[in-house]
Amino acid sequence: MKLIYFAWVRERIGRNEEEIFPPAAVVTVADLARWLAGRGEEYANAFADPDVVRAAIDRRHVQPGAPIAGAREIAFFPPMTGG
Amino acid sequence: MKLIYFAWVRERIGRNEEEIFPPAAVVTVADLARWLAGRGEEYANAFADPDVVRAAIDRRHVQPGAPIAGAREIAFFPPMTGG
Amino acid sequence: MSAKPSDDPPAKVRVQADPFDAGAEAHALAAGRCDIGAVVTFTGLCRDEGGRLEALELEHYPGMAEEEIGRVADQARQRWPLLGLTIIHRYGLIRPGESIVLVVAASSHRRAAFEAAEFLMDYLKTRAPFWKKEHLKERGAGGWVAATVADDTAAERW
Amino acid sequence: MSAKPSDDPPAKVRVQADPFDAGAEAHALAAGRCDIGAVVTFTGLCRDEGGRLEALELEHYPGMAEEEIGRVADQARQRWPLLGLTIIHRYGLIRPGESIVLVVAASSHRRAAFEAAEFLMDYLKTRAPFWKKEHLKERGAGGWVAATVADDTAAERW
Repeated sequence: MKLIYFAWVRERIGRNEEEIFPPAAVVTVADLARWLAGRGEEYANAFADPDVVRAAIDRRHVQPGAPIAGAREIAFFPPMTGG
Repeated sequence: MKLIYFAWVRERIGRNEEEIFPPAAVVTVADLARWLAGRGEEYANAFADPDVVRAAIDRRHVQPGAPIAGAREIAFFPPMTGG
Repeated sequence: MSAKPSDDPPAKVRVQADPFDAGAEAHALAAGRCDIGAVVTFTGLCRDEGGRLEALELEHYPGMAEEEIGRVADQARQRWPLLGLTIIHRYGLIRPGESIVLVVAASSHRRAAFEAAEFLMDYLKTRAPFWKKEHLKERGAGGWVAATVADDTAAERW
Repeated sequence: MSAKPSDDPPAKVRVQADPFDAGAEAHALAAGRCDIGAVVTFTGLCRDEGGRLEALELEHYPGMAEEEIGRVADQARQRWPLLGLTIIHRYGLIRPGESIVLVVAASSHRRAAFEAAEFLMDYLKTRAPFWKKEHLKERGAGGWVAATVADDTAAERW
Protein backbone atom coordinates (compact mmCIF):
# COMPACT_ATOMS: atom_id res chain seq x y z
CA MET A 1 0.00 0.00 0.00
CA LYS A 2 0.96 3.62 -0.51
CA LEU A 3 1.88 5.83 2.42
CA ILE A 4 1.83 9.61 2.14
CA TYR A 5 3.13 12.14 4.67
CA PHE A 6 2.44 15.82 5.30
CA ALA A 7 3.93 18.81 7.15
CA TRP A 8 6.41 17.93 9.92
CA VAL A 9 5.68 14.22 9.65
CA ARG A 10 6.89 14.46 6.04
CA GLU A 11 9.90 16.59 7.02
CA ARG A 12 10.99 14.26 9.83
CA ILE A 13 10.66 11.13 7.68
CA GLY A 14 12.36 12.92 4.81
CA ARG A 15 10.05 11.77 2.04
CA ASN A 16 6.61 12.59 0.65
CA GLU A 17 5.40 9.06 0.02
CA GLU A 18 6.45 5.45 -0.30
CA GLU A 19 5.15 1.95 -1.02
CA ILE A 20 5.21 -0.40 1.99
CA PHE A 21 4.51 -4.08 2.59
CA PRO A 22 3.82 -4.49 6.33
CA PRO A 23 3.64 -7.98 7.88
CA ALA A 24 0.24 -9.56 8.55
CA ALA A 25 0.45 -8.72 12.27
CA VAL A 26 0.00 -5.04 11.37
CA VAL A 27 -3.78 -4.79 11.48
CA THR A 28 -4.71 -1.25 12.58
CA VAL A 29 -3.48 2.28 11.90
CA ALA A 30 -1.90 2.28 15.38
CA ASP A 31 -0.09 -1.00 14.55
CA LEU A 32 1.17 0.57 11.35
CA ALA A 33 2.48 3.67 13.16
CA ARG A 34 4.31 1.45 15.70
CA TRP A 35 5.76 -0.70 12.90
CA LEU A 36 6.92 2.41 11.00
CA ALA A 37 8.49 3.86 14.18
CA GLY A 38 10.75 0.79 14.30
CA ARG A 39 12.11 1.36 10.80
CA GLY A 40 14.75 3.93 11.76
CA GLU A 41 15.53 7.12 13.61
CA GLU A 42 13.65 9.40 11.21
CA TYR A 43 10.46 7.32 11.60
CA ALA A 44 10.93 7.03 15.37
CA ASN A 45 11.21 10.80 15.43
CA ALA A 46 8.07 11.33 13.33
CA PHE A 47 5.99 8.97 15.50
CA ALA A 48 7.63 9.92 18.84
CA ASP A 49 4.25 11.03 20.20
CA PRO A 50 1.79 8.64 18.53
CA ASP A 51 -1.23 10.46 20.04
CA VAL A 52 -0.36 13.58 18.04
CA VAL A 53 -0.05 12.07 14.56
CA ARG A 54 -3.34 11.83 12.68
CA ALA A 55 -4.20 9.43 9.88
CA ALA A 56 -6.47 9.17 6.85
CA ILE A 57 -7.29 6.06 4.84
CA ASP A 58 -8.19 6.68 1.22
CA ARG A 59 -8.67 10.39 1.98
CA ARG A 60 -10.94 9.97 5.00
CA HIS A 61 -10.02 10.71 8.61
CA VAL A 62 -9.70 7.54 10.70
CA GLN A 63 -9.08 6.69 14.34
CA PRO A 64 -5.96 4.75 15.46
CA GLY A 65 -8.02 1.58 15.81
CA ALA A 66 -9.17 1.59 12.18
CA PRO A 67 -8.18 -1.55 10.21
CA ILE A 68 -5.84 -0.96 7.29
CA ALA A 69 -6.92 -3.99 5.26
CA GLY A 70 -7.90 -2.99 1.73
CA ALA A 71 -6.48 0.52 2.00
CA ARG A 72 -4.95 1.93 -1.17
CA GLU A 73 -3.48 5.08 0.39
CA ILE A 74 -2.79 5.83 4.04
CA ALA A 75 -1.73 9.33 5.07
CA PHE A 76 -0.03 10.45 8.30
CA PHE A 77 0.05 14.11 9.31
CA PRO A 78 0.02 16.50 12.30
CA PRO A 79 -3.20 18.10 13.63
CA MET A 80 -4.56 20.34 10.90
CA THR A 81 -4.12 24.11 10.97
CA GLY A 82 -6.08 25.29 7.95
CA GLY A 83 -8.93 27.76 7.86
CA MET B 1 -42.53 70.82 21.61
CA LYS B 2 -42.37 69.03 18.29
CA LEU B 3 -44.00 65.66 17.79
CA ILE B 4 -43.02 63.40 14.91
CA TYR B 5 -44.75 60.20 13.81
CA PHE B 6 -43.65 57.21 11.77
CA ALA B 7 -45.11 54.23 9.89
CA TRP B 8 -48.69 53.28 10.88
CA VAL B 9 -48.72 55.75 13.79
CA ARG B 10 -48.13 58.47 11.18
CA GLU B 11 -50.74 57.01 8.82
CA ARG B 12 -53.42 56.70 11.52
CA ILE B 13 -52.87 60.23 12.82
CA GLY B 14 -52.72 61.55 9.26
CA ARG B 15 -49.71 63.82 9.68
CA ASN B 16 -45.93 63.59 9.86
CA GLU B 17 -45.34 66.06 12.64
CA GLU B 18 -46.87 68.87 14.65
CA GLU B 19 -46.18 71.39 17.41
CA ILE B 20 -48.05 70.72 20.64
CA PHE B 21 -48.48 72.51 23.97
CA PRO B 22 -49.61 69.90 26.51
CA PRO B 23 -50.88 70.99 29.95
CA ALA B 24 -48.53 70.80 32.94
CA ALA B 25 -50.16 67.58 34.17
CA VAL B 26 -48.60 65.77 31.20
CA VAL B 27 -45.28 64.73 32.75
CA THR B 28 -44.21 61.44 31.17
CA VAL B 29 -44.23 59.91 27.70
CA ALA B 30 -47.13 57.70 28.82
CA ASP B 31 -49.05 60.80 29.99
CA LEU B 32 -48.41 62.39 26.60
CA ALA B 33 -49.67 59.33 24.72
CA ARG B 34 -52.86 59.30 26.83
CA TRP B 35 -53.37 63.04 26.31
CA LEU B 36 -52.89 62.66 22.56
CA ALA B 37 -55.33 59.73 22.47
CA GLY B 38 -58.01 62.10 23.78
CA ARG B 39 -57.56 64.59 20.94
CA GLY B 40 -59.74 62.77 18.42
CA GLU B 41 -60.56 59.53 16.70
CA GLU B 42 -57.38 59.39 14.58
CA TYR B 43 -55.21 59.78 17.71
CA ALA B 44 -57.30 57.32 19.71
CA ASN B 45 -56.80 54.89 16.86
CA ALA B 46 -53.02 55.42 16.75
CA PHE B 47 -52.67 54.91 20.51
CA ALA B 48 -55.35 52.22 20.86
CA ASP B 49 -52.78 49.79 22.25
CA PRO B 50 -50.41 52.03 24.22
CA ASP B 51 -48.05 49.13 24.99
CA VAL B 52 -47.25 48.75 21.29
CA VAL B 53 -46.33 52.34 20.44
CA ARG B 54 -42.66 53.18 21.08
CA ALA B 55 -41.19 56.61 21.75
CA ALA B 56 -37.95 58.51 21.36
CA ILE B 57 -37.01 61.83 22.96
CA ASP B 58 -34.50 63.88 21.00
CA ARG B 59 -33.62 60.81 18.91
CA ARG B 60 -33.05 58.40 21.79
CA HIS B 61 -35.30 55.50 22.72
CA VAL B 62 -37.19 56.08 25.98
CA GLN B 63 -39.50 54.08 28.22
CA PRO B 64 -43.12 55.16 28.85
CA GLY B 65 -42.12 56.55 32.26
CA ALA B 66 -39.53 58.95 30.85
CA PRO B 67 -40.18 62.65 31.68
CA ILE B 68 -40.86 64.90 28.69
CA ALA B 69 -39.64 68.11 30.33
CA GLY B 70 -37.01 69.85 28.19
CA ALA B 71 -37.64 67.67 25.13
CA ARG B 72 -37.30 69.40 21.76
CA GLU B 73 -38.58 66.50 19.64
CA ILE B 74 -40.63 63.50 20.69
CA ALA B 75 -41.26 60.70 18.22
CA PHE B 76 -43.94 57.98 18.34
CA PHE B 77 -43.67 54.88 16.17
CA PRO B 78 -44.46 51.15 16.00
CA PRO B 79 -41.91 48.47 16.95
CA MET B 80 -39.04 48.70 14.49
CA THR B 81 -38.66 46.30 11.59
CA GLY B 82 -35.35 47.31 10.02
CA GLY B 83 -32.32 45.16 9.41
CA MET C 1 -13.20 40.38 26.03
CA SER C 2 -12.69 44.13 26.22
CA ALA C 3 -11.50 46.78 23.83
CA LYS C 4 -11.07 50.53 24.01
CA PRO C 5 -13.20 52.10 21.28
CA SER C 6 -11.13 55.29 21.49
CA ASP C 7 -8.09 53.46 20.15
CA ASP C 8 -9.97 51.79 17.32
CA PRO C 9 -10.84 53.37 14.00
CA PRO C 10 -14.38 54.72 14.30
CA ALA C 11 -17.22 52.71 12.82
CA LYS C 12 -18.36 53.79 9.38
CA VAL C 13 -22.13 54.26 9.50
CA ARG C 14 -24.23 55.22 6.49
CA VAL C 15 -27.98 55.53 5.98
CA GLN C 16 -28.77 55.93 2.30
CA ALA C 17 -31.32 55.30 -0.45
CA ASP C 18 -28.70 54.14 -2.97
CA PRO C 19 -27.51 50.55 -3.32
CA PHE C 20 -24.14 49.62 -1.84
CA ASP C 21 -21.34 47.29 -2.95
CA ALA C 22 -20.84 44.79 -0.11
CA GLY C 23 -17.63 43.37 -1.57
CA ALA C 24 -16.06 46.81 -2.01
CA GLU C 25 -16.96 47.80 1.55
CA ALA C 26 -15.45 44.62 3.01
CA HIS C 27 -12.36 45.04 0.85
CA ALA C 28 -11.92 48.69 1.93
CA LEU C 29 -12.03 47.68 5.58
CA ALA C 30 -9.09 45.26 5.31
CA ALA C 31 -7.08 46.89 2.50
CA GLY C 32 -3.48 47.66 3.39
CA ARG C 33 -3.69 46.08 6.84
CA CYS C 34 -1.78 43.11 8.20
CA ASP C 35 -3.39 42.79 11.63
CA ILE C 36 -6.85 41.65 10.50
CA GLY C 37 -7.36 37.89 10.52
CA ALA C 38 -11.11 37.69 10.04
CA VAL C 39 -13.74 39.69 8.19
CA VAL C 40 -17.41 38.78 8.57
CA THR C 41 -19.82 40.40 6.12
CA PHE C 42 -23.57 40.19 6.57
CA THR C 43 -25.87 41.27 3.76
CA GLY C 44 -29.62 41.37 4.31
CA LEU C 45 -31.68 41.17 1.12
CA CYS C 46 -35.27 41.77 0.14
CA ARG C 47 -37.13 38.49 -0.50
CA ASP C 48 -40.21 38.26 -2.74
CA GLU C 49 -41.99 36.03 -0.20
CA GLY C 50 -42.80 33.34 -2.71
CA GLY C 51 -43.57 35.79 -5.52
CA ARG C 52 -46.11 37.74 -3.44
CA LEU C 53 -44.00 40.86 -2.97
CA GLU C 54 -43.47 43.62 -5.54
CA ALA C 55 -41.21 45.70 -3.28
CA LEU C 56 -40.52 46.77 0.30
CA GLU C 57 -40.79 50.42 1.25
CA LEU C 58 -38.45 51.30 4.09
CA GLU C 59 -39.37 54.35 6.14
CA HIS C 60 -36.77 55.68 8.56
CA TYR C 61 -36.27 58.39 11.15
CA PRO C 62 -33.63 60.66 9.59
CA GLY C 63 -30.98 61.65 12.08
CA MET C 64 -31.98 59.15 14.73
CA ALA C 65 -31.28 56.24 12.36
CA GLU C 66 -27.60 57.23 11.98
CA GLU C 67 -27.26 58.09 15.68
CA GLU C 68 -28.86 54.89 16.96
CA ILE C 69 -26.81 52.70 14.62
CA GLY C 70 -23.74 54.60 15.85
CA ARG C 71 -24.67 53.84 19.47
CA VAL C 72 -25.15 50.14 18.73
CA ALA C 73 -21.80 50.18 16.88
CA ASP C 74 -20.12 51.71 19.94
CA GLN C 75 -21.55 48.95 22.11
CA ALA C 76 -20.13 46.32 19.75
CA ARG C 77 -16.73 48.03 19.75
CA GLN C 78 -16.73 48.03 23.55
CA ARG C 79 -17.63 44.34 23.77
CA TRP C 80 -15.37 42.93 21.05
CA PRO C 81 -11.84 43.89 19.95
CA LEU C 82 -12.81 45.05 16.46
CA LEU C 83 -10.27 46.36 13.98
CA GLY C 84 -12.87 47.75 11.61
CA LEU C 85 -16.65 48.10 11.39
CA THR C 86 -18.94 49.26 8.59
CA ILE C 87 -22.72 49.46 8.78
CA ILE C 88 -24.94 50.60 5.92
CA HIS C 89 -28.74 50.64 6.01
CA ARG C 90 -30.88 51.62 3.04
CA TYR C 91 -34.29 53.30 3.01
CA GLY C 92 -36.88 53.91 0.30
CA LEU C 93 -38.25 51.46 -2.25
CA ILE C 94 -36.29 48.21 -2.39
CA ARG C 95 -37.12 45.38 -4.81
CA PRO C 96 -36.72 41.63 -4.25
CA GLY C 97 -33.11 40.55 -4.74
CA GLU C 98 -31.75 43.96 -3.70
CA SER C 99 -29.71 44.48 -0.55
CA ILE C 100 -31.19 46.29 2.45
CA VAL C 101 -28.52 46.24 5.14
CA LEU C 102 -24.79 45.57 5.40
CA VAL C 103 -22.62 44.84 8.44
CA VAL C 104 -18.88 44.23 8.03
CA ALA C 105 -16.89 43.40 11.18
CA ALA C 106 -13.12 42.88 11.16
CA SER C 107 -11.01 41.47 13.97
CA SER C 108 -7.77 39.59 14.48
CA HIS C 109 -9.72 36.38 15.22
CA ARG C 110 -12.90 34.92 13.82
CA ARG C 111 -14.96 34.55 16.99
CA ALA C 112 -15.05 38.30 17.71
CA ALA C 113 -15.93 39.15 14.09
CA PHE C 114 -18.77 36.59 13.98
CA GLU C 115 -20.20 37.54 17.36
CA ALA C 116 -20.04 41.29 16.73
CA ALA C 117 -21.74 40.96 13.33
CA GLU C 118 -24.52 38.79 14.77
CA PHE C 119 -24.98 41.09 17.79
CA LEU C 120 -25.19 44.11 15.48
CA MET C 121 -27.85 42.51 13.28
CA ASP C 122 -29.91 41.42 16.29
CA TYR C 123 -29.72 44.94 17.73
CA LEU C 124 -30.35 46.76 14.46
CA LYS C 125 -33.52 44.68 14.01
CA THR C 126 -34.99 45.86 17.29
CA ARG C 127 -33.42 49.32 17.85
CA ALA C 128 -32.72 50.99 14.49
CA PRO C 129 -35.69 53.26 13.58
CA PHE C 130 -36.73 51.67 10.28
CA TRP C 131 -40.14 50.34 9.30
CA LYS C 132 -40.94 48.05 6.40
CA LYS C 133 -44.14 48.32 4.37
CA GLU C 134 -45.03 45.69 1.82
CA HIS C 135 -46.05 46.49 -1.74
CA LEU C 136 -47.83 43.47 -3.15
CA LYS C 137 -47.96 42.35 -6.76
CA GLU C 138 -51.69 41.57 -6.58
CA ARG C 139 -53.31 44.25 -4.48
CA GLY C 140 -50.77 47.10 -4.45
CA ALA C 141 -49.93 48.57 -1.07
CA GLY C 142 -49.93 45.89 1.62
CA GLY C 143 -49.49 46.28 5.34
CA TRP C 144 -46.65 47.23 7.60
CA VAL C 145 -44.41 44.32 8.48
CA ALA C 146 -44.99 43.29 12.10
CA ALA C 147 -42.07 43.03 14.50
CA THR C 148 -41.44 39.42 15.45
CA VAL C 149 -41.03 37.93 18.89
CA ALA C 150 -38.10 35.96 17.44
CA ASP C 151 -36.23 39.21 16.76
CA ASP C 152 -36.83 40.48 20.28
CA THR C 153 -35.68 37.15 21.70
CA ALA C 154 -32.56 37.22 19.51
CA ALA C 155 -31.60 40.67 20.81
CA GLU C 156 -32.12 39.57 24.40
CA ARG C 157 -29.45 36.87 24.07
CA TRP C 158 -26.63 39.40 24.26
CA MET D 1 -34.09 22.86 11.51
CA SER D 2 -33.80 20.35 8.71
CA ALA D 3 -33.11 20.62 5.02
CA LYS D 4 -32.74 18.14 2.21
CA PRO D 5 -29.35 18.63 0.57
CA SER D 6 -30.57 16.84 -2.54
CA ASP D 7 -33.05 19.66 -3.24
CA ASP D 8 -30.51 22.44 -2.67
CA PRO D 9 -27.99 23.67 -5.16
CA PRO D 10 -24.72 21.83 -4.44
CA ALA D 11 -22.02 23.60 -2.51
CA LYS D 12 -19.29 25.16 -4.60
CA VAL D 13 -15.95 23.97 -3.21
CA ARG D 14 -12.60 25.10 -4.57
CA VAL D 15 -9.01 24.48 -3.40
CA GLN D 16 -6.62 26.73 -5.27
CA ALA D 17 -3.33 28.62 -5.13
CA ASP D 18 -4.75 31.76 -6.74
CA PRO D 19 -6.39 34.60 -4.82
CA PHE D 20 -10.17 34.85 -4.86
CA ASP D 21 -12.63 37.75 -4.98
CA ALA D 22 -14.83 37.41 -1.89
CA GLY D 23 -17.28 40.09 -3.03
CA ALA D 24 -17.74 38.52 -6.46
CA GLU D 25 -18.32 35.07 -4.93
CA ALA D 26 -20.94 36.41 -2.52
CA HIS D 27 -22.59 38.35 -5.31
CA ALA D 28 -22.68 35.30 -7.59
CA LEU D 29 -24.41 33.27 -4.90
CA ALA D 30 -27.35 35.66 -4.58
CA ALA D 31 -27.53 37.09 -8.11
CA GLY D 32 -30.89 36.70 -9.82
CA ARG D 33 -32.56 35.15 -6.78
CA CYS D 34 -35.46 36.49 -4.76
CA ASP D 35 -35.65 33.86 -2.01
CA ILE D 36 -32.37 34.69 -0.24
CA GLY D 37 -32.74 37.01 2.75
CA ALA D 38 -29.28 36.71 4.30
CA VAL D 39 -25.75 36.18 3.02
CA VAL D 40 -22.92 35.73 5.51
CA THR D 41 -19.39 35.94 4.12
CA PHE D 42 -16.36 34.95 6.17
CA THR D 43 -12.89 35.81 4.92
CA GLY D 44 -9.83 34.56 6.79
CA LEU D 45 -6.68 36.59 6.17
CA CYS D 46 -2.97 36.15 6.82
CA ARG D 47 -1.76 38.36 9.70
CA ASP D 48 1.86 39.49 10.04
CA GLU D 49 1.82 38.68 13.80
CA GLY D 50 3.07 42.11 14.81
CA GLY D 51 5.48 42.41 11.90
CA ARG D 52 7.20 39.08 12.65
CA LEU D 53 5.81 37.16 9.69
CA GLU D 54 7.06 37.34 6.10
CA ALA D 55 4.53 34.82 4.77
CA LEU D 56 2.57 31.67 5.54
CA GLU D 57 3.14 28.54 3.50
CA LEU D 58 0.06 26.38 3.29
CA GLU D 59 0.58 22.72 2.56
CA HIS D 60 -2.47 20.63 1.72
CA TYR D 61 -3.47 17.07 0.87
CA PRO D 62 -4.60 17.31 -2.77
CA GLY D 63 -7.79 15.40 -3.37
CA MET D 64 -8.63 14.89 0.27
CA ALA D 65 -8.79 18.66 0.87
CA GLU D 66 -11.62 19.07 -1.67
CA GLU D 67 -13.37 15.88 -0.53
CA GLU D 68 -13.21 16.69 3.19
CA ILE D 69 -14.45 20.25 2.66
CA GLY D 70 -17.25 18.77 0.56
CA ARG D 71 -18.19 16.42 3.41
CA VAL D 72 -18.24 19.28 5.93
CA ALA D 73 -20.33 21.31 3.46
CA ASP D 74 -22.83 18.44 3.20
CA GLN D 75 -23.11 18.35 6.99
CA ALA D 76 -23.86 22.08 7.03
CA ARG D 77 -26.47 21.69 4.30
CA GLN D 78 -28.15 18.92 6.28
CA ARG D 79 -28.25 20.97 9.48
CA TRP D 80 -29.33 24.35 8.10
CA PRO D 81 -31.73 25.29 5.28
CA LEU D 82 -29.10 26.87 3.04
CA LEU D 83 -29.94 28.36 -0.36
CA GLY D 84 -26.32 28.64 -1.44
CA LEU D 85 -22.86 27.77 -0.15
CA THR D 86 -19.39 28.56 -1.46
CA ILE D 87 -16.12 27.49 0.18
CA ILE D 88 -12.68 28.36 -1.18
CA HIS D 89 -9.40 27.45 0.52
CA ARG D 90 -6.03 28.54 -0.80
CA TYR D 91 -2.67 26.75 -0.55
CA GLY D 92 0.91 27.80 -1.28
CA LEU D 93 2.71 30.94 -0.20
CA ILE D 94 0.37 33.58 1.24
CA ARG D 95 1.57 37.01 2.40
CA PRO D 96 0.18 39.13 5.27
CA GLY D 97 -2.96 40.95 4.20
CA GLU D 98 -3.91 38.28 1.66
CA SER D 99 -6.97 36.06 2.01
CA ILE D 100 -6.61 32.38 2.92
CA VAL D 101 -10.14 31.04 3.17
CA LEU D 102 -13.65 32.05 2.17
CA VAL D 103 -17.04 30.78 3.32
CA VAL D 104 -20.24 32.26 1.91
CA ALA D 105 -23.54 30.93 3.27
CA ALA D 106 -26.93 32.09 1.99
CA SER D 107 -30.31 31.39 3.55
CA SER D 108 -33.76 32.92 3.77
CA HIS D 109 -33.06 34.06 7.34
CA ARG D 110 -29.97 35.36 9.08
CA ARG D 111 -29.65 32.87 11.93
CA ALA D 112 -29.11 29.89 9.61
CA ALA D 113 -26.56 31.78 7.48
CA PHE D 114 -24.57 32.93 10.54
CA GLU D 115 -24.62 29.53 12.24
CA ALA D 116 -23.69 27.59 9.10
CA ALA D 117 -20.76 29.92 8.32
CA GLU D 118 -19.44 29.69 11.88
CA PHE D 119 -19.88 25.90 11.97
CA LEU D 120 -18.04 25.57 8.67
CA MET D 121 -15.09 27.66 9.85
CA ASP D 122 -14.85 25.72 13.12
CA TYR D 123 -14.91 22.43 11.23
CA LEU D 124 -12.53 23.49 8.46
CA LYS D 125 -10.01 24.49 11.14
CA THR D 126 -9.92 21.01 12.63
CA ARG D 127 -10.82 18.69 9.70
CA ALA D 128 -9.60 20.19 6.42
CA PRO D 129 -6.13 18.77 5.61
CA PHE D 130 -4.10 21.98 5.50
CA TRP D 131 -0.97 22.83 7.49
CA LYS D 132 0.53 26.28 7.99
CA LYS D 133 4.25 26.91 8.15
CA GLU D 134 5.60 30.30 9.12
CA HIS D 135 8.22 32.16 7.12
CA LEU D 136 9.78 34.78 9.37
CA LYS D 137 11.26 38.13 8.37
CA GLU D 138 14.26 37.69 10.66
CA ARG D 139 15.29 34.06 10.49
CA GLY D 140 13.70 32.73 7.31
CA ALA D 141 11.78 29.49 7.65
CA GLY D 142 10.06 29.27 11.02
CA GLY D 143 8.10 26.39 12.48
CA TRP D 144 4.81 24.73 11.73
CA VAL D 145 1.83 26.45 13.32
CA ALA D 146 0.54 24.35 16.21
CA ALA D 147 -3.11 23.38 16.37
CA THR D 148 -4.87 25.15 19.22
CA VAL D 149 -7.06 23.69 21.92
CA ALA D 150 -9.39 26.64 21.31
CA ASP D 151 -10.02 25.43 17.76
CA ASP D 152 -10.78 21.90 18.94
CA THR D 153 -13.13 23.28 21.59
CA ALA D 154 -14.84 25.49 19.02
CA ALA D 155 -15.52 22.50 16.76
CA GLU D 156 -16.89 20.48 19.67
CA ARG D 157 -19.63 23.07 20.29
CA TRP D 158 -21.66 21.88 17.32
